[in-house]
Amino acid sequence: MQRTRREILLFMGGGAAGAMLTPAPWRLVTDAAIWSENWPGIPRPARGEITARYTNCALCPAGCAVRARCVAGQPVSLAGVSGGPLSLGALCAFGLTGHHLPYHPKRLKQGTPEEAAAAVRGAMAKCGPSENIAVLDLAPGRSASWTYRRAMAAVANGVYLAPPLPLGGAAVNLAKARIVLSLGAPLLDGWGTPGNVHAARANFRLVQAEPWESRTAALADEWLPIRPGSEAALALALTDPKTAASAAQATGLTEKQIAGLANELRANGPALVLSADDLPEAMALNQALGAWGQTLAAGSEAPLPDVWKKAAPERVVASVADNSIRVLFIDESVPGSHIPWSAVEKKLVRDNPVVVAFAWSLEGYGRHAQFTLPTAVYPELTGDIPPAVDSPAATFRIAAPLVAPPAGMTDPSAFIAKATGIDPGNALQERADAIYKSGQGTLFTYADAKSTPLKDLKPADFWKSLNEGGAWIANAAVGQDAILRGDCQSPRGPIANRPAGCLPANLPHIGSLDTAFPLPVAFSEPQSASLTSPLMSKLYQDSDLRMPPNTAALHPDTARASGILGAARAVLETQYGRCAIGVIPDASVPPGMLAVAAGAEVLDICGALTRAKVVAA
Amino acid sequence: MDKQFITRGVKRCSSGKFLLWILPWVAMLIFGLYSAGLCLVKGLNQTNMDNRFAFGLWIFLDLTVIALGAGAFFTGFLLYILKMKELRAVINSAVVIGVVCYSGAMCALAVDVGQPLRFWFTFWYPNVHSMLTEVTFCITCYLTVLMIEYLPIVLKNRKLRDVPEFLVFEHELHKLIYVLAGVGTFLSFFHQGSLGGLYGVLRGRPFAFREGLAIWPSTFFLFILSAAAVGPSFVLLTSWLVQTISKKRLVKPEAMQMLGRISGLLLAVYVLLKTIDTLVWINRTSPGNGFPAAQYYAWHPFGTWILFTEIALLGMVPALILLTPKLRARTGWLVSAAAMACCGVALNRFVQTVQTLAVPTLSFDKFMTYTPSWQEVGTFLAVLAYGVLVYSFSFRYFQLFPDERELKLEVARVEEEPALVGRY
Amino acid sequence: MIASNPAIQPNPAIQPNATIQPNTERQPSRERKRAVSRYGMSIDLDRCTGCGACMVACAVENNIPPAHEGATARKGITWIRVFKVDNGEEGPARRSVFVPVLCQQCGEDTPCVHVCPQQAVEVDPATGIVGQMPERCLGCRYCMAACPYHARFFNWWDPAWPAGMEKTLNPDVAPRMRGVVEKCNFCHGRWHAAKERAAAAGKPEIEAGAYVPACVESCPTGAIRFGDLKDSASEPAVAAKDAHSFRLLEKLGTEPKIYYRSKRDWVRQVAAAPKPPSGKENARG
Amino acid sequence: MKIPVYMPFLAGALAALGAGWVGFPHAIYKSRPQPVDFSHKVHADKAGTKCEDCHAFREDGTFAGIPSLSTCAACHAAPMGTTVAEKNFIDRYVTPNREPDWASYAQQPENVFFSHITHVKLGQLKCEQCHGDQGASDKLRPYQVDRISGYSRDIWGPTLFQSKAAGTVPGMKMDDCVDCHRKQGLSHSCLDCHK
Repeated sequence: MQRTRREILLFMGGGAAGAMLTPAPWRLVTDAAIWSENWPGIPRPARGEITARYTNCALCPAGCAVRARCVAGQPVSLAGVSGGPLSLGALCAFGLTGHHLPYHPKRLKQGTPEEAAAAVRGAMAKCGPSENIAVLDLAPGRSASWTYRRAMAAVANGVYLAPPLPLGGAAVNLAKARIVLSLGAPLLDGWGTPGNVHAARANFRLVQAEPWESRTAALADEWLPIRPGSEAALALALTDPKTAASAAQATGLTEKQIAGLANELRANGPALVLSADDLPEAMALNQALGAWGQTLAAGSEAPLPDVWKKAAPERVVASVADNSIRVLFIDESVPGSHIPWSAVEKKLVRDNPVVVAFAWSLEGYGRHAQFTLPTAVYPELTGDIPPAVDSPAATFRIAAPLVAPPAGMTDPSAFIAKATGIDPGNALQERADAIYKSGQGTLFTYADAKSTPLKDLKPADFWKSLNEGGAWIANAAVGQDAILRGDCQSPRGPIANRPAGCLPANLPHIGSLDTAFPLPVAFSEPQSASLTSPLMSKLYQDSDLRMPPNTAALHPDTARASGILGAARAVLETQYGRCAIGVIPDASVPPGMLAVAAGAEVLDICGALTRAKVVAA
Repeated sequence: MDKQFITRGVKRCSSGKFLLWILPWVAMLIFGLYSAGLCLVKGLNQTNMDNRFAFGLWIFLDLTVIALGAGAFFTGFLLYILKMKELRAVINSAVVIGVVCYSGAMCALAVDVGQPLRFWFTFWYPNVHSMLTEVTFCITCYLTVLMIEYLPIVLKNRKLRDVPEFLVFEHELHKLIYVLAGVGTFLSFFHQGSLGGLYGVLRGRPFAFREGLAIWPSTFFLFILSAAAVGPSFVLLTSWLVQTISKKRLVKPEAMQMLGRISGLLLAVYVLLKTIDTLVWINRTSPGNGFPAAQYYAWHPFGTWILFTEIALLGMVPALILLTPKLRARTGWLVSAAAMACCGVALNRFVQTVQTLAVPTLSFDKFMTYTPSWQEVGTFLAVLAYGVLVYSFSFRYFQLFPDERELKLEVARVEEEPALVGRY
Repeated sequence: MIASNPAIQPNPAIQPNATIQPNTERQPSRERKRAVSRYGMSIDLDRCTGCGACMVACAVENNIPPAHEGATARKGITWIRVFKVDNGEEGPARRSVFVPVLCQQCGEDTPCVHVCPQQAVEVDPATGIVGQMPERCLGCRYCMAACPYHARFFNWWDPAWPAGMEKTLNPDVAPRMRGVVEKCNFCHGRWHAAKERAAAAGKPEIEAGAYVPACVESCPTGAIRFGDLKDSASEPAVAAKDAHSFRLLEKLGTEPKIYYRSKRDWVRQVAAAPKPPSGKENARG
Repeated sequence: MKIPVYMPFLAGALAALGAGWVGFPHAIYKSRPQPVDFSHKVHADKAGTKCEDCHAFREDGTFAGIPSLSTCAACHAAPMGTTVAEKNFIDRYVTPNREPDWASYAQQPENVFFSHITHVKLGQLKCEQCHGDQGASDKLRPYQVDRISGYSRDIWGPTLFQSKAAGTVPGMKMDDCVDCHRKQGLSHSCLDCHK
């Protein structure tokens, strides 16, 4: 007994000693260490030929020029195109990560187009005379938009709905501005075309009137910390000195300050006034300052094919009668301004209306529509980009796909055209030909950073280079064939009788102080209802540089007053509804207001300059 | 039923009682191993450490136990090199403490690193300029030395003695003991120092950065001294604990007091040097890097009280107690002074590890705090339980206190003299 | 044009490295080390709008995964991180500035290099770039404790991308594994690519402007400029001499190669202050 | 009868030695055949092709590595010759236009940056100096990969673990690269070759 045990021990001992003299243990140790460098789950980046491809960013009307670094055709990183005429080489954080969107975990992958089509047919058939068939186009000014307008013109009581154009369709010429008064407009944080704004920034003095120190305020030449919600009053006082006293009351500035600012605006012109939501008072001030024709001009679109001219007029949702829409198409395939669902919903007929949303995720109107049909998303989709608010000249830029969309995606304009029995044709090419016929303007190609007058080009080359990354830019501020945007570009027309299309009608902004909803809302991040790249979490989770969607930053005192001190979540409530939000205590936000990062949920219940309250979740 | 393993002539509690004693510790160990396992399998995201608190509870633990384990080398040094015969009474116990502390620290480190599979890189591609390399090498070597020192204690076990080869081997080992003590002392001096250097060299962390001799910052020497000072204290403390728990006389009071005296002596020197170092740091080093030392203590809760507690309350006071023969002679004073000394060093290690990382460096930094996750605490407890268990078994089956038998007889003799009884 | 090789003959005589004769026209490394560039950066704080473009561009370029759901501002990986710093005042007197902080590429007695126990960190004498070797890293995090700028980041989780998104990874940068430290290396993958392009053109060295990190390229306002500090004409070299320029924690004497610049006095004062202006923490971001 | 006390010890030692030196080197690798029975020799001799005719550089100087099917199909659109291998190749890959999943003997780990153009054009190195007389091989030996680390066996080079078939292939371990770079005085930093 004793002996055998000892023998076993000896045998094992010998084994151990022997093993030490073989390569086995050492190799195993080495291999284990190497294995730890590439153990399961760590992806290996694909290799292949590295090429550069060019396109235009379709994530907002700025439509910045994009150079994509592709490995075996797959874009792995995006960058601006240095020398690009409009975006001047700049790309924002959203644009830099645009190539991730097709792989967003929340992407919508399939829908039921046939059933949707059937439902639409049925509804259109029993559509009464007082009822409407409508398209809600969140990014108006695209060629697709014109297809919708033609489609709506083709059917009886078709209505084309679009969010109000920024500045009522006017275009800003920042290069001419010498002094800019921004009433809470995020001029340096996502407004207009970043590259263009930052290039012009050197040449104008920036006065930011805003209750809290936003990114723009932090870099403004002068920051006027006015009381929350007093932007309109300030604008009014600057237009009409008689109201200065009440304005001083409202804003917390001294009358002297206001007078000084008024003089400055008049003396150091050309001046420009911008506001977070298009305040009529701000537009009035612009007129009073003679901004029209100087820093403000009528916005314009690229020329159209004549056959497109038969199109439904552009209307805002507010202008449609309540409970009148039986069939509603919503195109949110590209990010655009968000119209609160509450505002849309009350326009639908009571007995089962058909709402078809074209979206790439379920985060937007898909939450409310009966049918949500998946669409391609930038950089998969093909389409042109609506005019940028800070581009006085008409432009035509195509977002050419960098990757092929997955199977089963719906093309909104094809779907709507089919439903209304018009022929969409190849809208983009027809538009390009129309532009070519107009014969004016220049084409800028990104690959070689060359601009060529249109007349030196063959139509085929024009079309080709537009698709390989290029931009057409009209010569004159308003090309003779260019289409004027909005209906309110008359230089001297009084604000009062501007048609509904020009008023910021998506949500009436606060007038008198509303005690039920004491807290004015300011948007701390670029407003967008649509999803962004998962990598944006670097900005709001791996760091707290920005705020995640659907959160509000507020002063600890405000939190205490609202009884949510120390809470991480709360409920935001406005006259339009309520939604859950995250809460960030931040002493840099003055007491008595909310700095909100918008997401679809928040935008459903509040626009810029609405009032809200926060209550415990 | 384990009688045949227990050393002749000493009395140990029944197996049942012993089982009862170890049960809770085993439970703690299992829980700890589970949490450690989580950290190894799922990664360090299981801890509450973060990019700012790159070090946390575990590093504090390592530094502390290694300081306390210093008793092993230092007692050995005093006994074998300086020939202080009285210390033979505790040397075995000291060795066990050393083994426990060092192996425990090693295990904690193995969990603490992000890629344990690459543990051998430090030996294969060592960066000789790094204090951590020095620490790793010395600790590993010294742990081996301790194991060799521990071996004879194990081999002396009543049962193992039956194997003649073992007895011979044990005897041979014993001849080596002086060499081992020497080597051990040398290695210990280095890694205790390097552990101090670990923080002293961080020129990016003005709170910890110290100037010094040649490549060694002052903390290098302070750590050696403080470790040498509390080592004996901890040995004293454990011996007392064992005596109280096992209700036996194990060590002669003379030996205890001698430990106390040595400890007090070194502690006094340490406190003196530490004070000088602190003054130099406050008035020269820190301002030199652009950091008025006052700011470090402007962050609640790390006020100047921490400095006072560390140096005066838990440094000077125990030193004085231990240096006063009258107080030293009273077990109560002796033991509590030793305990204070140990706490003082623990606090010093805490300040070095945690406060260093908590105070901001950039002017727009935040002051940050951190609370360990249960997984971290669990791993900490595992090391503790492991220590207790190893010691308990060693105490039960090996002869940790050579004087025990003699003292036992003595007790038997003085049974009818109540005066002597109750002193322990 | 590619140098063409002779036809391959079966050549059993070839032994590893045997046929390589030391190349005479190339100097020994010590010479080269002296003749090299020290890349640096200048950041104009008066231009930074805190948009975060640099942070995402960096993550895209260097295969840094999206934040793990458990990640926070303290456990995240952001090789370049923009901090919002204010003057400590409340209300109207409050002023803020955005400060992008990345590895400052310390050139002198680099704090993180000599602490690494296994030579996973080093300063490249050729470029002055402080390199971190994830595959050599043990994950002891000693270097993180050593870095005064908190510019080093630990992989608390294994990297993970949403399904399909791994197709967008950059082949020039190897993804890191859990349990190792990583940091900004001036987009070393781009340096490799530039080097290879130069080689294809028959040049041993990169010429100025051919190599630019992602954050520099992506900054919409051109606040971040990059170049060779040894070339006195380069933007950082010029900025370094600017009276309004400063470096973070200059007094530590680690010779960082990132120069910040602001015409606003309070910004320079806050940056130079030994601690936040008010006792309380004043950074958000 | 009494066996000497050290016998079991010896037995154990011998067993371990045997397993470690003979068994292990086989056990650690798993091998798979190449998809196509390809002969460099034939292509070099008959077709007189040079390495870079198939293993080409792209315009930007990056190395294309193993040629894609299109390169092969340029000549092998239809069977050339009547060998079985030829027929299989055409039927399995060319006709269905399916890329063969070649295994690269010289595949370096993901974290290695290696620029062929730098070595070939600036360094004036010949292919054989690193790849050995691969170009003269008459058939493709099976691709052997380390089960644990996932490295190709060839990377280890002329060590105990070198595959016999590898002939004169020198190692492609880091040490092998570093040796040469040292000789050339070209060793600067890890990041020269790591990414």
